[in-house]
Amino acid sequence: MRNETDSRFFAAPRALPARAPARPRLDPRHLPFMVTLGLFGVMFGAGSVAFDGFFSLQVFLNLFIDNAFLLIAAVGMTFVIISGGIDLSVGSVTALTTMVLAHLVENRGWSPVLVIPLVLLMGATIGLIHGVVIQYFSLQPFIVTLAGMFLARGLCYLISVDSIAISHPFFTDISAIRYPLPFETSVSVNVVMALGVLLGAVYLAHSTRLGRTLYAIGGSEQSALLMGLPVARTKIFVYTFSGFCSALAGIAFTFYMLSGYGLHAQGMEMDAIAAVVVGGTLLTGGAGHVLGTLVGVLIYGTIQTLIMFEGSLSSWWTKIVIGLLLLVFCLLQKVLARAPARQGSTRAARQDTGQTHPVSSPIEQTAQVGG
Amino acid sequence: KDSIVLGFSQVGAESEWRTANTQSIKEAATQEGITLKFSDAQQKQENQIKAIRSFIAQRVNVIAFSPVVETGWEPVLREAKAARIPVILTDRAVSVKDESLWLSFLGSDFVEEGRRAAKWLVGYAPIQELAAKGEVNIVELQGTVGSAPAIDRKKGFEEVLKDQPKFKIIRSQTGDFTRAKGKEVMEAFLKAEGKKINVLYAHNDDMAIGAIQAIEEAGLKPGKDVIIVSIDAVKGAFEAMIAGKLNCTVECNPQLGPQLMRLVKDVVAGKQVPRRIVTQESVFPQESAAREFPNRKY
Amino acid sequence: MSAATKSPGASRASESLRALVRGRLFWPLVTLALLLSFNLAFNAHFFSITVRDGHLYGSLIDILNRAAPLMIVAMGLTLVIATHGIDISVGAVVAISGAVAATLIGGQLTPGGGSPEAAGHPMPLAIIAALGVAMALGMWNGALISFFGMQPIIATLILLVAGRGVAQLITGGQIITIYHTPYFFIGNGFLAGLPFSLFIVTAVLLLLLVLTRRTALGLFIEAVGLNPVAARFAGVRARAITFWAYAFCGLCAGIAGLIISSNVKSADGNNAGLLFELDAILAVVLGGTSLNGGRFTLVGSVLGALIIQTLTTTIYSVGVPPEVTLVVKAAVVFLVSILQSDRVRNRITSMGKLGEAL
Amino acid sequence: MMPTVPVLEMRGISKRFSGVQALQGVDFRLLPGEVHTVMGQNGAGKSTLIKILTGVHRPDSGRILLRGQEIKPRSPLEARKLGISTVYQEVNLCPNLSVAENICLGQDASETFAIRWKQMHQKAEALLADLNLQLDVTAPLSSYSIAVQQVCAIARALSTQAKILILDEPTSSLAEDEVKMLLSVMRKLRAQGMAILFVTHFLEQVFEISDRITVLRNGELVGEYPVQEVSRIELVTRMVGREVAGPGPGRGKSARVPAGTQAVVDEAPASAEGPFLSAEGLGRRGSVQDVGLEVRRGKALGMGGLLGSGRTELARLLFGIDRAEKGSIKIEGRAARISSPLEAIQHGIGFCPEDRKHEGIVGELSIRENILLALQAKRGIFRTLSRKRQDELAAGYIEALGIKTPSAEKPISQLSGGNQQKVLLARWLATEPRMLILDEPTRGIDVAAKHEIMGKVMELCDKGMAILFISSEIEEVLCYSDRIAVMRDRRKVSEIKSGEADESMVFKIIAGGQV
Ligand SMILES: Nc1ncnc2c1ncn2[C@@H]1O[C@H](COP(=O)(O)OP(=O)(O)OP(=O)(O)O)[C@@H](O)[C@H]1O
Ligand SMILES: Nc1ncnc2c1ncn2[C@@H]1O[C@H](COP(=O)(O)OP(=O)(O)OP(=O)(O)O)[C@@H](O)[C@H]1O
Ligand SMILES: [Mg+2]
Ligand SMILES: [Mg+2]
Repeated sequence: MRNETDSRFFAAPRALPARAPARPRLDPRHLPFMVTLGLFGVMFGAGSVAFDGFFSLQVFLNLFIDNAFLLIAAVGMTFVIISGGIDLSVGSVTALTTMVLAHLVENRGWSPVLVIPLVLLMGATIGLIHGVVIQYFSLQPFIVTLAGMFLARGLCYLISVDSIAISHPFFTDISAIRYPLPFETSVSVNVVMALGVLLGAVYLAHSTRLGRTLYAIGGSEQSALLMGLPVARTKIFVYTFSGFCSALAGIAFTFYMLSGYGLHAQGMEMDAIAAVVVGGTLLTGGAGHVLGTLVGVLIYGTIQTLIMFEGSLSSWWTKIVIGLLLLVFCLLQKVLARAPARQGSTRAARQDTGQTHPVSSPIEQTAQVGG
Repeated sequence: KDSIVLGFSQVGAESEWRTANTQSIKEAATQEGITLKFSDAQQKQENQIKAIRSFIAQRVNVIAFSPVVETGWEPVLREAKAARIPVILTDRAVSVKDESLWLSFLGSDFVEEGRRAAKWLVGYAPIQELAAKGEVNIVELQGTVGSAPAIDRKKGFEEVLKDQPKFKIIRSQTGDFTRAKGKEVMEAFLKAEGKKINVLYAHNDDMAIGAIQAIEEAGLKPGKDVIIVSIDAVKGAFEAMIAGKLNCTVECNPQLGPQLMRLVKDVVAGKQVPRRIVTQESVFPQESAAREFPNRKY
Repeated sequence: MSAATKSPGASRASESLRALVRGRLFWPLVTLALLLSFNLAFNAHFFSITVRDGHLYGSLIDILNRAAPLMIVAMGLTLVIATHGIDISVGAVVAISGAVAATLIGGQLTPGGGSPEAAGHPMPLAIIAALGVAMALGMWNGALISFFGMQPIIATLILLVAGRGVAQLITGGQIITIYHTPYFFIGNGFLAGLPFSLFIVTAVLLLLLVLTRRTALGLFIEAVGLNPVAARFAGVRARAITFWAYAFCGLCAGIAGLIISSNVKSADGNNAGLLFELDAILAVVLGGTSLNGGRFTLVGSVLGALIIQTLTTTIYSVGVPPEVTLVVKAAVVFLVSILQSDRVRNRITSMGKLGEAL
Repeated sequence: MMPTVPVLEMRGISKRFSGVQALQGVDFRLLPGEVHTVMGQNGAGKSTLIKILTGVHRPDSGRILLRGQEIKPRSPLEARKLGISTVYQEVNLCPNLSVAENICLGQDASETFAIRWKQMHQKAEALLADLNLQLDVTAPLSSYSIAVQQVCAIARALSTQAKILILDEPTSSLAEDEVKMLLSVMRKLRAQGMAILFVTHFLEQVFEISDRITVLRNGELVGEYPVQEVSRIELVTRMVGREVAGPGPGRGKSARVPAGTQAVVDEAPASAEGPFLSAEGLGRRGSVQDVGLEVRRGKALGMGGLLGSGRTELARLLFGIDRAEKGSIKIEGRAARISSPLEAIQHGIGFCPEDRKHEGIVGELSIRENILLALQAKRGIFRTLSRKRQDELAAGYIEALGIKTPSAEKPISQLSGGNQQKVLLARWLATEPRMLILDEPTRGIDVAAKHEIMGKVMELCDKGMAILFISSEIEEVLCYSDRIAVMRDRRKVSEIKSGEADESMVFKIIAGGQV
C-alpha cells in the first residue's frame, strides 16, 4: 500500500541539524558496557599482578565454573529487571529445586530423567504464578516475589530440614565431567549449560519481538500498552522465564554440590540483582544488555577470588573490602562512562546515554493515561 | 625453609563462638609459624567450595575447613585429592562416599552436646523432684532452621528424653541463635504457656541469655522458676550462672587452633594422624561457674 | 447497574462507602484486626493486659514494644521509598549504631567486686555518637545516590555488605554485653505504664508528620518520587531532597539500633538487624506506599510494621512449628497483598453497593 | 458520492469516571474514505471516545460496530488487530527504545522470531521520509524533541495496513511544514479508502481536510455536520455553546490593535529602563551557539524556527536547566548566574515546558498541588501557604483558566490534555513571575480557551511582565509578540519587529531564504 518513491511529497526530506562535534568511533550507547568490560579486565589484571597463581586460564575458567548457577539465575533476573520488575524468589526457588531433586531421586528413587523436567516445570510454574498474580491483581513484584521467596524456602523445610546428599550415578557422573580445554584446563557441564542459556537469552532479548517488547515495557508500561504491544503476556512470560532459570540454576547447583538443602543459595537473589545491575542494567527497567549480566557475574566472582587469594582478611574485613571494591568499581563505571557526555547535561546526557543512564532519564508515570 | 601454607575456609562470623574459633586458629597459626590463608564463606557452602578451589589454585600445603553442611563436598574434594593436597575437617564432618577424600576430623559432636544437656537435666535434683510429682514441661529454643547444630542438638536432646515419659517438650521454636530472637520467642512462650514452663533448653547460650531477660520481665525467676540449660559455655553464660540465672551450660569448645596446627604439622611431616580427634569438652553446672569464669577467654 | 441509573442519594452513600474502603489505611487496619482476632481464637488471654511492677504487661504490649524498631525504620524508609528509592542497608546501620553505643558505654562485670553500672563513656555521648554515625551513613548513601547518580539498590547494597563488616569490626565479632543500667531504659523502660520505646515511635511519627504535612517537604518528596524531571523544572531541589531522605532513614535505623541493643542489653554486630531491610520494606508496602515512589503514608507504614510483628508473635504464640513458619508467612503476605489490590477492593466495594441496593 | 455504510459505528456510548461524566450517550459514525474530525472544548470527551474505541477504557454502556459486527475491544492490541491504528494525544511511545523500534515494533508479524534490524531501520527511515523527516533512527527516542516524537508516533500509526486511522491532536506540536506533510499524507490515505478519525483544535486544518465534523460538548453529542454546511463561527459556537470573541488584544500586525499605537507602546518603556533579561553570546556544546537576546518588561518576544532549530534548548539555558558554557546573562542590568531552575525562579523567571508529560505535570499529584508546586519551591520548604489559601489559589486558577474538573483534588493525570496544559500555565502564573518563558503554551488548548488564556497572559504582559513566547504557529507568534527572533540551526539568525512582518516574510527567514 505504501510506495516509497512516489509518496515523497517534497523533493528531499529535511535532515535535522547535524549533531554536536564528532565523537569517537565507538557508539556511545555501548560505552557503559565497554567500560564495564574494561574495568573487569583491569580488575583481573590487578589480581594477576598482586597474587601468584592468579593469572591463569584455570582461575579465569573457575569464575565460570563457580558462578554458572549464579549466571543462569541472573539471566532470568535480567529479563525481569529490564521489564521493570524484580524477582526475589530466585534463591529460594533454586534451593527448592535442589531439595525436590534430591528428595525424589534419593529418597523416592525416581529417575533423574523424569525428575529434571519435573523441577523445571515446577520452577516455571512458580514463576507463572508470580506473573499472573502481579499482572492480574496489578500488585508490586517486590511483594509478590517476596511471598514466593518465603514460600519456596518454607517448602524446602517441609521436605526436610536436613540436607540430602545425592549419590545417584547420573548426578555424580555429570558433575565429574570436565570438558578439556587447551593448557590443561577444563570446564564443567554447568558452564556449557550457563553459556547456552546466556546465548539463548541474548537472542531472545535482542532479536525477537518478545525481547524488544520487554524493553518497551521497562521504558514505559503505559506506552507499551497503548502501542498495542502484548504487555500482559510478556510480563507473565518474564516471571515464568525467571522461575525456569531459577530451577535450571537449581539443577546446576545440584551438579555443583551433589546435595539438596533448604539453606542452599541463601541470598542468591541479592547476588543476582547485584550482578545484573553492575552489568549496566537499570533497576528502573528498560535499559541494559544481557551480556552485561555476564560481565557483572564475572566481576562479582573476581571480587570474591581476589579476596580468597588475599587470604589474610578477617571475616569483617572481607565484607568491608567486598563493599569497597564494589564501590570503587561502580564509581569508576559512572565516571568513565559519563566522561564524553559530561558536556551535555540533562538532555544531552539523555541523548548520549539515554539507554543506559537512569538518573537523567525521565521516570515514566505509569498511571498517566496521557490526555 | 618455606613455611607451611594452610588454607582454611571458615563458615562465617555468624556467632561469638565462630569468632572465637577463628581467632584461636589465627593465633595458633602465628604462634606455630604457619602461613594461614583464611577465607570467610559468609555462611554459604558455594563460597566454601570456591575457596577450596582457590586454595588448590594457590597450591597450599594443607586445606582445612569447617563445613557448613555435611553434604555436597564430593566434587571439590576430589579435585583436592587430584592435586594431592591433604584435607582436614574441623568442627563437623562431611558425608562423602569416598572416605579417602579427607584425612582427619577434628571437632566436637553436636549430637553428643544435645545428649549431655538432656542427661544433666534428667539428673538435676530439683527436676527429679518435679518429675516425681508430675510432668516436666520443657520449651526449646532452636537454632537456625536447617543448620547443623540446630538439627543435631535437637536430635541428641530428644534421643535421651525418649525414654523419659515425664519429660515433655511443649513448645519448640527457632530463635536463630541470637539474643534478640531468643528473648522475643520466650516472651511469646511465656504469654502462651504462662507458669506451666519448667525448663528451658536453648541451643546456644545467647538465646538463653535473651530468654532470661524475658523470664525476668514476666516476673519469674530464671534458674529457679524456670530451669535453664544451654550449650556453648561462652563467657556470658558464666556471668548468668554466677548470678544464679542459668543452671547449666554444655561446653562446645571453639579453641581448636593449637590442636589443628599440631595436626597440620604432623600431616606435612608425613606422620600418621588419627582419623577422628574429639576436642576436650565438659559440662558446667551452676556451682562450677565462679571457679571456671576466670579461665574463660571468650 | 451504572451509577447514572441510581438515585443521587444512593450514589452519594455508595461513594462515601467507597471513599472509606479506598482510604489508604482501611485495609492495613482490617488486616491487623483480622490477625489479632485470629489470635484470640487460639488464646483467650491474648488481649488480656495486666499491671505488673507498675506497668502494663501482656501480648499486645509485647507486640507494640517489639515492633518499635521496625516502625521507626519503616518510617524512615517510607521517605526514601517515596522518592522512588530504596535503602537495603538499614539492617547494617542498626547493627553499627548498636555496636557504637555499646562499645562506648562498655562496662565490665568483675565478679565479686566493682560496679557493674560503670559506664566507659557518658551515656548521652554514646547515644549521640551512635546516632551521628548512623546519620552519617545515611548521608553517605544519599551522597552516592543523589550526587553521584548511583542506583539506590547498589549504593545501599555496598553499605549492606560493608556495614555489617564495620559492625563486626567494632565489636570484634563478639557480642558486647552492656552493664550500664540506665541505658536499658531506652528499650526496656516504661513511662506512664507504657514501653518507653513507644514514646520514641510517637515522637518520630509526630516529627515526621509535622515535617511532611505542615511544611512543603511532603509535597516535594512526592513530586520528586513521581517525576523528578518535572519537579526540578518547577524549582524543587530534587537532589537535596533525596539526599536528606536517605540521611533521615539512616538516623531512623540508628534509633532502632539503640532500642534493639538496649532491649537485649548487648550489641551483636553479627546478627543485629539481619534481614531487617526486608521486613522494613514489607512494612512500608503493606502500609500502602508504592515502591514506585510518590504518595506515601507514614501511619500506614507504622501499621505495616505492626502487622508484621503481630504475624510473628502469632506464629510464636500459636505454636507453628519452625519448619512451617515460612509457609505461613508466605500465605499471609500473599493474602494480605491480594486483599489490598485494587481488583479485589473494587469487587468488595461493588458487593457493598449491591447490598445497599437491596 | 460517499458510501453510506459506515465502517465504524459507535452507539449510545457512555462513560463515567469517578466524579465526571466523560461521555453521555454519544453516537459516532465513521465512513470509509472520509476524514472525520471530532471537535470539542478541552475535556469534552474526544480522547475518551477514542480510548473506548481502542479498548483502553471499557464503556459503561453503548455498542461499537465494526462493519456491522459488534466488537468489544479490551486492549489496544485487540483494536490494532481489528485494523484500527491510533496516535494518542500524548506521545505514547517508549523513550528508551530507538526511533525505529518505536515505529516498527509489533507492527509486522514476520518479525516475531527474528527482527531484521536493517529492514526495520530502512522501513522507519522511509516512513519518516514520507513525513519529511530524516534522522538517525537508531538513536533513542528520548534524544529528540517532543515534536519529533510526535512525528514518530504518526509514522508508527502509518506503518501498518489499517482500515481505520485515529489521530488525536497529532499536530499540536508540529510546525507548518510538518502539518502540511501530514495533511497530504492523510489525503492520500483517504483516496485509498481509509477512514480517518481526526482530532484537532486548529480550525484551518479542520476546514482544509475534513469531510465531516462531529462536535462534542461536555461529553454529549452536539451534532454531526458535513464540512460544507458549517462556518467557523458556527462551529465554535456549537462547541462552546455560546458566542466567542476572536483573538483578544494582540500585539503584532495581525492583531486588531492599530499598528501606530503599538509602535508608541513599543518604544516608551524600552528607553525608560533596560531590558529585564539580556543574554549575550550564549552557547553550549551540542546545543545553541552564540545567541544574544533581550527580553523587556511589558514586552513579548516571540521565537520562530523550524523543528529542532534550538528554541527549546535556548529556553533551557535561560532557565538554568542546562548550564551555558559561553556567554553571559544579565538580569535587570546585573550579571546573573543561573545554574538551576530554582535560581531562575528566584530571579522571577518562569518556564512552561513543551513536553508536558515528562517535564511538566506530576501525574499523581492533585491539580492543587501541581499548581502550587513552583510557588512553594520559590517560597521554600517552611513558608507554606495555609490550606485555605491553597484552595483559594487553586479554585481561582481553575475558574480563571476554565479548567474543567469536578474538584481541585483530582490527580492531574485524570484531566484531559488541554486542561493539563492550563494547570501548568496556572503553576507559573501563581509564582507571579517577572518574566515568563512559554514553550508551546497553547499545545492542545481549544480555540476558545486559547484566546482567553493568551489574553490573560497579554494582560499580565501589559502590566509589566516580560514574555518569551515560543510557538510553532507563526500566526500565533505574530499575533502575540512585539518582536520576533528567528532561530535556525541552533543560532539566532534574525530579529524583527512583529509589526513590520507578515507571515510569509517570517516563513522566508525561518526557511533560510534571507537573513
Ligand atoms: N482516567 C480518567 N479518570 C478520570 N477522569 C478522566 C480520565 N480520563 C479522562 N477523564 C475526564 O473525562 C473528561 C473528558 O476527557 P477527554 O480526555 O476525553 O477530553 P478531550 O476532549 O480529549 O479534551 P482535550 O481537548 O483537552 O484533549 C475530562 O473531564 C477528564 O477529566
Ligand atoms: N541531528 C540531530 N540528531 C539528533 N537530535 C537532533 C538533531 N537535530 C536536532 N535534534 C533535536 O532537536 C533538538 C534541538 O532543538 P529544540 O528542541 O530546541 O528545538 P525547537 O526549536 O524547540 O523545535 P521543536 O521543539 O519544534 O522540535 C535537540 O534536543 C535534539 O533532540
Ligand atoms: Mg484529548
Ligand atoms: Mg521546542
